Amino acid sequence: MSDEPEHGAGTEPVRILAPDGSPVGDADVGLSPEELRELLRWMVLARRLDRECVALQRQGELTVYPGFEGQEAAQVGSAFALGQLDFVWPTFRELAVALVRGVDAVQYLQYHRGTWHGGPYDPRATRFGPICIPIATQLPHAAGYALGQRLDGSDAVTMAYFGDGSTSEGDFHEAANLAGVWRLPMVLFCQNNGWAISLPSSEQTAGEIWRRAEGYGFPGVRVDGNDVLAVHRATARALERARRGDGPTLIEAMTYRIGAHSTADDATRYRDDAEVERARAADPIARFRSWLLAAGHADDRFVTACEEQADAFALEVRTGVIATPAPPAEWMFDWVYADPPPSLGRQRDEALG
Amino acid sequence: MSDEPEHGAGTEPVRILAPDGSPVGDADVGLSPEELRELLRWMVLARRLDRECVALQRQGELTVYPGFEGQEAAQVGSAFALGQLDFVWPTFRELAVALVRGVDAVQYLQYHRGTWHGGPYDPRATRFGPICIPIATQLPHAAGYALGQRLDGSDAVTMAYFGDGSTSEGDFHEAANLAGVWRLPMVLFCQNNGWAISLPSSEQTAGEIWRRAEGYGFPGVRVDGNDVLAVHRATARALERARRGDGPTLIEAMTYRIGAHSTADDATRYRDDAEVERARAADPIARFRSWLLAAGHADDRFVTACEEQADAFALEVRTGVIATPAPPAEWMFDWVYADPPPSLGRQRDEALG
Amino acid sequence: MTEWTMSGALNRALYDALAEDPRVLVFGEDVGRSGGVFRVTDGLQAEYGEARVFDTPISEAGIAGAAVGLCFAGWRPVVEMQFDAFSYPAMEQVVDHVAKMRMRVRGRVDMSITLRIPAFGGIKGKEHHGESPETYYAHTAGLKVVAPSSALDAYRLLRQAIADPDPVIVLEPKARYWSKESGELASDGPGIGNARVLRDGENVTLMAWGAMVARVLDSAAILADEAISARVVDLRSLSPLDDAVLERCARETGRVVVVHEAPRSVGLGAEVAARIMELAFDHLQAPVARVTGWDTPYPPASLEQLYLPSVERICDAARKVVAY
Amino acid sequence: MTEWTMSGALNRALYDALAEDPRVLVFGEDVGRSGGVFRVTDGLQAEYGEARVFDTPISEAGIAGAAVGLCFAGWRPVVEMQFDAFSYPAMEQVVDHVAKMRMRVRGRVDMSITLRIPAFGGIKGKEHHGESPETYYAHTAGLKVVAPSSALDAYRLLRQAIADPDPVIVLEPKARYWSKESGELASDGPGIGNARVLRDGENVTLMAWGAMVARVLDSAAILADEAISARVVDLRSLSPLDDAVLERCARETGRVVVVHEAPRSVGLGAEVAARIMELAFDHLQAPVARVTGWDTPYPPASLEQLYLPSVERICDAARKVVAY
Ligand SMILES: Cc1ncc(C[n+]2csc(CCOP(=O)(O)OP(=O)(O)O)c2C)c(N)n1
Ligand SMILES: Cc1ncc(C[n+]2csc(CCOP(=O)(O)OP(=O)(O)O)c2C)c(N)n1
Ligand SMILES: [Mg+2]
Ligand SMILES: [Mg+2]
Repeated sequence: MSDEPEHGAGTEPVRILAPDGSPVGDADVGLSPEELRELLRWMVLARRLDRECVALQRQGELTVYPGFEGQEAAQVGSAFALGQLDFVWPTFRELAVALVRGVDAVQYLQYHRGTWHGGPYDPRATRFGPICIPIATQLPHAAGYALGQRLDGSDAVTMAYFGDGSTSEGDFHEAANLAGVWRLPMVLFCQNNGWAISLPSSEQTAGEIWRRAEGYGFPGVRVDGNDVLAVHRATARALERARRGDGPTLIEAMTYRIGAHSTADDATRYRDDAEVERARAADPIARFRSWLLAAGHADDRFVTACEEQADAFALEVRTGVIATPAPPAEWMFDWVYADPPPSLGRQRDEALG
Repeated sequence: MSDEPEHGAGTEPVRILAPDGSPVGDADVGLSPEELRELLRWMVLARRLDRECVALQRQGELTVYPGFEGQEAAQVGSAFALGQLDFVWPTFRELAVALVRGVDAVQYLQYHRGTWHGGPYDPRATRFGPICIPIATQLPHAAGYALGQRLDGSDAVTMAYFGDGSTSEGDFHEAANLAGVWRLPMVLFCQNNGWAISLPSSEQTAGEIWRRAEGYGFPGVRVDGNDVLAVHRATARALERARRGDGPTLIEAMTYRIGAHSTADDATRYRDDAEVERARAADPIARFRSWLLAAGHADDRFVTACEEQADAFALEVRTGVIATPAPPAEWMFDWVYADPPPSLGRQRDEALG
Repeated sequence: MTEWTMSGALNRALYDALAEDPRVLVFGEDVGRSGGVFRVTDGLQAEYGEARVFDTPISEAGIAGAAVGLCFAGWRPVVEMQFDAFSYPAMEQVVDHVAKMRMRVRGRVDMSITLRIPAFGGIKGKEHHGESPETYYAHTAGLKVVAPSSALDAYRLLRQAIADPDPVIVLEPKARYWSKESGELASDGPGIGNARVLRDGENVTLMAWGAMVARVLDSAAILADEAISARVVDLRSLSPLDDAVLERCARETGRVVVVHEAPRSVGLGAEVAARIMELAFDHLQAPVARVTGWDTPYPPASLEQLYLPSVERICDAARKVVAY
Repeated sequence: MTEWTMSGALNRALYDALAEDPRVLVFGEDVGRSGGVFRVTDGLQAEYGEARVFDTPISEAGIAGAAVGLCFAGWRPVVEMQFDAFSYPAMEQVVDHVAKMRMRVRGRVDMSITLRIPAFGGIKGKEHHGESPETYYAHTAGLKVVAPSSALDAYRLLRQAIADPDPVIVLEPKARYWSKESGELASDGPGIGNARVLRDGENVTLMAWGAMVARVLDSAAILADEAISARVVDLRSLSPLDDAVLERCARETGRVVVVHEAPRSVGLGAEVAARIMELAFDHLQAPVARVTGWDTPYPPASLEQLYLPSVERICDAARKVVAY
């Protein structure tokens, strides 16, 4: 398999599976049948958990929750291509990536439960950075991390996720430029899910996001983000390229945010149901499942087993989340500084009584 | 004359005059012989004044001064294309643009004399914005101004100047994206003078600056910034395009900063004399003068007159600058608010005794 | 008499300002089609069109900078930063240009920018959604900063901010968006620069702004039961501060507690305390007490009530100051 | 005994830190090849190579953000922001991430970032080259902020900042870069968090930091001729402040003048005054006086000496406080 990105393929996203699951490109992306089944399993698991989280929020067990239904292929396909030592810098919507990386879901969800900011999991152990809310600010972190890894002679690659809306921020630009000029071992993975809260991507920018790469001196590629095989292949190539020392790649995965921006958002205020229905018809899980079955890599029993496993997993996570108490009050003080000033100690005493 | 930018002309900058002054493209850029002579006159004037400013600084009459020798064609060629109502947002290095716009040089130089920040001249009357130091921050101002002009139904165009180094800042990016998505009547004019203080443009970005435009959904063009005719034509086309409502253009004018970054900078610490000598050989004034004489649009007498006029002008400016006193102390207080709070009044009394 | 939520009153202020002055523009992230994450801009685009009320890309620096340019073109931009912490990317534009531009151009251009920022904590928000940025802005010369505590005053302050020729940061206490107040909306009354005495009292003055005003009022009620008569001052104008009210209350009650959500160190409470010392030193019976957020990042939702000044902490401080 | 300029001492601190700890990196705009606009990084790239000492594009947010990522990879970034105002574009990264990240990851990653910023005024600089940004940083929980006043202490504080596991903002008084001090460089001695009493005195304490320390010392000498014995405290650690020294000096002299270049309102002087009131109210003989920059933008070069606290203003304030 060539590891050159399908650079310059143009506005039409790279695609392997048509929306109905029929192959339109070379479906051999270098994965074994077992690995292919894993892709489906992760996607089913992720969607099931995502829906559970929405329910948990409705029941008051989570604070605002940002769902990712519709983006399973983009997240799972890309995350599955990562090596053990590669490091992910996520936004707030990459729960599926976290799962694939092995981040404990209950720990991850403490962020949304309002029991800890950022990284209740260990970001260095999981190689999955803290959840990041300020738009695009994780991208310079990724650039710095990639530089640090290279200085250590590691061939690990740094993967940064971000949304279409994030590309309008200065931090996106500064990080992309650093990645280019320092030829960093880094993949910039944009999930263009059509919307940034209420702003459609057509009003976010007049350009095409993948084309930005050229201006920074590295390749960009647009893939069908609902085609898990295409996403996987594009990511694998970009990772290889970076590992080889040839620098960054910008991947724009065209996908869709089926749900609202978050559980606090009412998407009917700004978009048509018809658009959502069209997106549902292009469901990434159905597409891949249909191909997987047709290609004989899985059977109905496997699909059923995935779903049962997902149900069990969701229940387990639910139980874990509900059992998570508020953190000890003193943590508000104890983690601020490695070496806390005496005045903070006095405030601590004042607060804890 | 077509008013499409020579978009996609590629890495090789658009050029009309070769460094020796011989025409390599269509030299009819729509200017009359008189206007062509004006171009030379402004360039000679600007260089003479620039050198006078360096001298004034050495004599303690100006604080740090950022010279622009070598960039006369980029500045004069572009400024000369502007219409009366078009508005310029400069950096700190656009003295030649200011001259062409009719900004009073003594007023302009009060900035560098340390007697007033920003705009001692009236930016609305001169349609030349306040001198701007924080890199790239003038670009969002230009975008907002362009939007405001369009809302008023004006066909005036907003012109923003910036350097190669400025393109690494988030503000450049955010403004460019706004320009694109709002299709603003705006020209983004980059003087790539090879250096940002001590950083060569090759270490500023791995991309080509003119190529950035495509990622924002508008055309970009690279011109020989030492070829005043090429600069003028590219700018005129971009202005026309914007005036017509077709949105922004990014122009990258390839030029060279012959002097140090400023009078406080010692360029020998980071660059070779040989490079500077090569650049001197491509002098924009000599190039254009030689063509102008060869084409019969001017004669030696005109050239001599220009130089004499420039000497006289420099002397006049020198006298004016030296005569400029420190501003009244109360101005430190009186211009902060239209409606100053009483506490500031008390500080004013305290300060003025 | 109509009952107004603060969100509704702010919405109405924008509506009225847009109607009165054709040079007013409203823009920011999600303010148009969706009407803003707190509905403060609801319906404005439908009424005034996409030219005057519009959504922007996610570019806070670009937005603030564009507002500066719009002022040069003679417009009055009313800009929303979606949440407190999301105003930080615009800090360079605000500090270097919004605040300084009028001085730079010697008053030839008014920086008539209103920067609306849903601010402060208390809504169990995600991180970066509970910050109290007033110190950053109130320390920056050239800006004015206000923070309303009630619906009617929110209307008044926002109208005044928009009408003001100088840049005004309006910190809207998001925890109070749905609080209600009855009365007629009016833009006259106490202006920017004026504090308001909301409750009279003799033994101690409690000073606060934004969402803390409600807590301070609750505290005063409790203290009254203990025969401590607490005066309550809503500072509302954080820059400029109302020196006259600071001085008068400090002199008259001799004891002051200042309450805010921001971290204590170099919080605005320090300025209030320092000024009171300057203005009324000989009348002070006790040091000005500060009840504030801690010198820590704003904590996760489950700890926020331990971070925010509680009625208990406020009452305790008042008791100590009175007993001093 | 060697004579050191502050610039030279800082250069030496970087040199020694790079030598001692192979995880230290130095980067920023123009710090490599050219050695920095104030020569503080002169020769470092030649000695330690381009991998450890390097120039960056003009991207302050990107630089600060990259420093955060480098910490995750186990490095200790020492970053230069070229001038005070040019640290503002990085404000979001500094406030949201540099300051908060250690808490977010529960101490699993040290934010061992040193942010060097040539700061304060007094060099007849262009606009945006004379700002005093300490309020913004000292108010931000999670950061430490220091500002040396002399060459030897600059060496000490910079070494300590680099060794500190927490993020430290080092505000280098650019007006004092060429000031000289004789002695041996040492990184031990008063640490971050400690103020230094530079001159003893009984009638009043003058407190300052950075370039104002020299003016305060000059003032103390003048006051001595008038039989006013002024103690001089170099605060040096702006966050955390040295409460013990504040309290002791306020108690012992009963009168305090705090001096800074930043605008008065919500300047760090307000915090100093408020703390002193809290710590030593009963010992105060006069309100803490503030001699500061005005609540205006930093003015053009020709007016800057009217803006900066002068020896006259400092002496006047001291006399008034003593006569109070
Ligand atoms: C600096 C900053 N500005 C604004 C916000 C508020 N905000 C949260 S999510 C969001 C939209 C993000 O859009 P996109 O990058 O496309 O990601 P998506 O939500 O679609 O996954 C906005 C504006 C923020 N978090 N940070
Ligand atoms: C935000 C900001 N960061 C850093 C600086 C310091 N600085 C002044 S000029 C300059 C280089 C600018 O390079 P370029 O944009 O190429 O313009 P040129 O100086 O070459 O005209 C730098 C880094 C600044 N003025 N503003
Ligand atoms: Mg999106
Ligand atoms: Mg340049």
